[in-house]
Amino acid sequence: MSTPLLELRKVTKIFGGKRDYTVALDDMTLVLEEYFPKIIAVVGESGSGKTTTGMLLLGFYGPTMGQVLFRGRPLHELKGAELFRFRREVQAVFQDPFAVYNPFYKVDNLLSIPIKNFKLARSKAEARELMEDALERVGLRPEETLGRYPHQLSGGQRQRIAVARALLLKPKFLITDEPVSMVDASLRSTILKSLRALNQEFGVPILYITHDLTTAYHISDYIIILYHGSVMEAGNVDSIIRKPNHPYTKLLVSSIPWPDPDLPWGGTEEMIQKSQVAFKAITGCKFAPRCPYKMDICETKAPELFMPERDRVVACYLYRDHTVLPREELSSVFAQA
Amino acid sequence: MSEPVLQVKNLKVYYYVEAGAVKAVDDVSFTLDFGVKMGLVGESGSGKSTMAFALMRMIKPPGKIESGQMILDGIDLLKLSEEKMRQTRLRKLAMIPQGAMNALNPVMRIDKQLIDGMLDHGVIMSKEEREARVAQLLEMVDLPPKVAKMYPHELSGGMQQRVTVAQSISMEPDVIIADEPTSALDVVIQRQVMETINRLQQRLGLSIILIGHDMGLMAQSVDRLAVMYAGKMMEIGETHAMFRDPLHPYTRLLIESLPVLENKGVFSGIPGITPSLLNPPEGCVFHTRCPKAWNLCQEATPEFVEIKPGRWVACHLHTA
Amino acid sequence: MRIPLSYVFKRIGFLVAVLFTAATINFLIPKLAPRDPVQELVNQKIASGGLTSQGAAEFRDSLRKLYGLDKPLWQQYLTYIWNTMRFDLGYSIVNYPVRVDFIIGQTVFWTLGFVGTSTILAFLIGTVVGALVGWSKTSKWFSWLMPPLAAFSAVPAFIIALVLIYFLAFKLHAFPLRGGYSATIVKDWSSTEFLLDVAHHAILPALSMLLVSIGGWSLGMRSMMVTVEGQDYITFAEAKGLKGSRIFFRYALRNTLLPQVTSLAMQLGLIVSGASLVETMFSYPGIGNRLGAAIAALDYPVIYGIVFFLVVGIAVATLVVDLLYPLLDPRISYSGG
Amino acid sequence: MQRGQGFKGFLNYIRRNPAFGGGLLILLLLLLFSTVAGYFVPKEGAYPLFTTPKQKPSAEHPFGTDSVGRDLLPTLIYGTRMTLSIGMIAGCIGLGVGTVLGFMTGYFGGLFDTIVKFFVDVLMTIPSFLLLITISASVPNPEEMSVIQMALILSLVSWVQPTRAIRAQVLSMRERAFVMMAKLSGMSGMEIIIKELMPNLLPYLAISLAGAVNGGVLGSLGLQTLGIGNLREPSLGMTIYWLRYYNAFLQGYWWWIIEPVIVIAAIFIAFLLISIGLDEFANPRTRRTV
Repeated sequence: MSTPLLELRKVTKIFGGKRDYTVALDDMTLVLEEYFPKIIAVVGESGSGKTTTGMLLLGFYGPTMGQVLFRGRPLHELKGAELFRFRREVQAVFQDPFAVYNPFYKVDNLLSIPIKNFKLARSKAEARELMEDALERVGLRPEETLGRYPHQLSGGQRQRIAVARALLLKPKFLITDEPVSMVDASLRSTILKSLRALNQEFGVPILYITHDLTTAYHISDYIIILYHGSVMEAGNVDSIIRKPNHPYTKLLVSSIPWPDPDLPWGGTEEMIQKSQVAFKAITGCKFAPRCPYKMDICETKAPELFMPERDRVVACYLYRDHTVLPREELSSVFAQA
Repeated sequence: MSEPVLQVKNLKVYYYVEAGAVKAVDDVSFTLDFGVKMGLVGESGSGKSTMAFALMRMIKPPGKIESGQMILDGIDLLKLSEEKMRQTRLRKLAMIPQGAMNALNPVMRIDKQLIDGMLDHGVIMSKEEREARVAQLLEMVDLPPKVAKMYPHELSGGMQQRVTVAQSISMEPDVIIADEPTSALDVVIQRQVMETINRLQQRLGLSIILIGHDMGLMAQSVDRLAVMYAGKMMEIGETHAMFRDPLHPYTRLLIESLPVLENKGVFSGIPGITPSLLNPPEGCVFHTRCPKAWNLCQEATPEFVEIKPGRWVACHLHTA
Repeated sequence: MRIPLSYVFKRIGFLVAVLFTAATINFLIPKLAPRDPVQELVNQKIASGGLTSQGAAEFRDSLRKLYGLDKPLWQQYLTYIWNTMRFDLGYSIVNYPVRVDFIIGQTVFWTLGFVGTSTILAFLIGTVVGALVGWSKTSKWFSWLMPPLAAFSAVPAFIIALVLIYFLAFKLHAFPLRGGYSATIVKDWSSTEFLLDVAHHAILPALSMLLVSIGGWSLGMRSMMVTVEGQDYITFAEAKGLKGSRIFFRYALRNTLLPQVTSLAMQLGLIVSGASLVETMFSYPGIGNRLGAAIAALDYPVIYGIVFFLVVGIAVATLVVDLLYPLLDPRISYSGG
Repeated sequence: MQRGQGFKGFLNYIRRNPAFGGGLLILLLLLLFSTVAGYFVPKEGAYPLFTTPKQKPSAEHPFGTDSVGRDLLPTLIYGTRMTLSIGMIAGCIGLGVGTVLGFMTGYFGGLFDTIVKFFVDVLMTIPSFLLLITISASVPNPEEMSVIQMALILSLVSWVQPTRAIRAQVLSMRERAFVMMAKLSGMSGMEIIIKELMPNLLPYLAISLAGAVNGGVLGSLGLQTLGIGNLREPSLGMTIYWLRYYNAFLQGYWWWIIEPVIVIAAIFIAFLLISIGLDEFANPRTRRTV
């Protein structure tokens, strides 16, 4: 088996000091292959560790325990040419379509600097052509966008330029952190469509980080549900959204506000009431304090990843009769069609 | 049909900037009936937040309420003195703010913040009565009594938002304006807060204007829906009818662009960008992005008319 | 609210570090300088004819012994730190054998009186004025106060003192020109006449400090007020239909006080430095004037002693403000430091 | 934040920010006074025994003379020049050191940051003026101190404030998304500091410079007033020292008092206006004219 492009190996990330700390990510292993042109959604509420996962993979945070590897080498050891290759091959689209722009420069910089640094063009004219081509692909007119300052464009336009940047760079892997959550509803689908195109036409694998189950369902092939830094459920997105197994996923899915007055919020009243309980660091299942199906074992020992079906795993003792998938092999469920 | 509790007629709110007047709310009219939850939905720049502050009469310079009427219980709010308007807030017209995190005074305990609104509206209470009232308010929004002695930063986002909900019902107002009360919250918490608001609405017989951008949330929680675009009212109607048969092309496109279970992988958006409110397009403000636009749309602004009982729309397709 | 002990210990630890650094600087700088105060003093005595060359050598040796200068450097350092810890700051050279701590004891209360009073007054007046000017609902009339106050805040107090002395003391004879009390009066702290005389003498120095500080406090307060007025909790307070006075005092003022108190802690050093120069201008019998006199006479033990004493005073005052701060701000995180 | 183009844009900006413009104008006038005027007024007049002492302002001596025969016009011209030079040199050194330390510690963090932060915290608690007294009182032959020596002594403390201010700004900025984007675009740490952070911090750097120069002038003035430093060469601090030494206010020599006070006040007010103006530029949110 070849070395994976990116890998989280038994990574734990803790923020804060000795007494006042939060476990953002708890013993997570995730293998992301180079030629696996699928979209994996990482879904969770705030504090679930989904953004931390992205930041770790991009090398912006270091792990507290475990390793983050790029082509088999720990990220923090990368220097010179290796680091350069990592930056070239792993790219990102962030949430805030304003903050990614340095207010001092025109929006062109977001496209022209990587072209220059990664030597994607031999001449100014060629660079310009690349930029214009990428902008047109995301439905922007270059003459209306290039040469402007970020504040002169709308949020939707700015975010589309950020996606154009990813299109232009055609990275080996793209991490998108809530790319549409700060964009108006009418413009979201344009951005999602561009991401989908990047994935399907150029075969770029995407990690789609979001709190929004509906867009995750629509754009991705696989899904990982995180809760307080631990995987609750993972696997094929269709099966999981249509028939959630884990009580937490059930709660999430039933809380989706579908834009259809005839499809009201489902009745999981008891869980809804309970989920007000504040989270406490515990040894067992993280969801136990909120879980209506809680058993004694849930509080003492965190559940393994049980495999009720070939294309999904669920970390819940309700499924303990099924085979156990070792945590390190989480990514293998994504290989199942 | 029930009695209208709030009537807004031809309201105009402009912001005066160097380059001219930004028409944030431009000739908007609607009626809110007693005991009804109405959603006011719009994207950024549609004027929905300006609408909220206009209703509270809290537009700050360079903004100004140009003209119009806002009649609450038969009284035109725009004709009230500053002091009378202050007394109207909370007592008759309360607000649930966006982002409760920043809306609570960080250095004041929750009980003090819950009670001071009542004190400034002339409610006289003994110490015991205050404590009882605070406990009662907290109970109504499903918060434990110990929250009273806590500071805002000790509460989670959902709990903070519940505190602002408790605050808004403390004087049992006629109308509550909820300005994107759950936009900063996770889906589960969002649902809890919305369900709390719904329960209170039924228990206290409140009329609510829920301002937001999320059609999904609207579908789940309101009786009537009003759609705004670029400072103008596009369509108003009963929620079911609006989703089943949207009359305005904007409403239709907005609904269609939202993902549902059945249309996985279909990404249909509204082409183009929202127009500048400084120089809105001639004619219908939506014609630049409307797939059904015809020559009349560029020339004449469509009237906002009631085409069947309770259903209003501003579109030449239906009125011309 | 209770202040955790760990926070207190942390602040005290920092205080010790400050004092240790200050003592070390005090010890090291004279050693680094190619200057021999003892020899200079001996030369002075010879020049004034008070010593023969034979006596000079003996006098010099005895002085060296007295100041411990005959011992190795590290021993001198340890002795110095030990003595400093016991607040034994040595003897004045010029007024030998007067002890430095005696000099400090004689002067410190004068300084404490006039600096303390003027600082508290300025802080209160400045804060109120700044709050009123910054609050958009108060009369525009207040904003006319700002330019003159701001101008005064820029100019050093001892420069303003010069003008006050000339006009109010010399020209109008409204106040005494110099000193802490009249030479003709009996120094008796229990007599009203003496106390009034002291107050009369303190007014001009205090006024110089006041004019400068009021402007500074009100400038800071005004800009904080403008910032706070833009906060959501003010908007929501208005939406609650609160009375203007309650919003002003309980919501706006209460929140602006926090940064104002922080800046009081930061400004203490500047205030004391400024007051030292003002005392010199008025020949006020305080510690600053004594420092000026010591500098003029090159009385090094007195200079270093007074400087060290002032550093201790300021560091302790800062500590007190630091420890009181959490009482004002419930959000403070103690663990962060 | 719209940036105007060229000189016209600058003038346009000044019009909208009168504090900044006013401060700049006063400073410019002071600089003209202390440099250009020097070509017409010889420096000899700024030393004792130049002319008849204790004269009121007259046609011959428009600023009057002091009690040892200095002509106050050249004294103030050359004094302003010297005091401003000391302040500016000390301020520039302070800002230079502060910028390097602030960016390095703020952006890269680590042990170096911990050490620098500790010293900055300690030095913030110890009043710099008292530190300056200790240091400069120990210097041999303070009465012959040159402009550079004085400035160097002042710069021993003038780096503390800029370091603290710049570090804080860098800390708040380095987590911003555009810095992450720059990293993803293959920029190195130094490149990010210079090309991405510096331009955004220009107003803060300017505020720090104004503050550091202001501190330098204040420090030199205070030291000389106490009699530390060169009291022979003309400077504003020297003027204050001698007018107090000769009790100018007991003799009613109003011109000797008022003139340096006006110059000194003008310097500090110019710095105040400039920093208020710059502050408005850096935080347009708190815009409100004085």
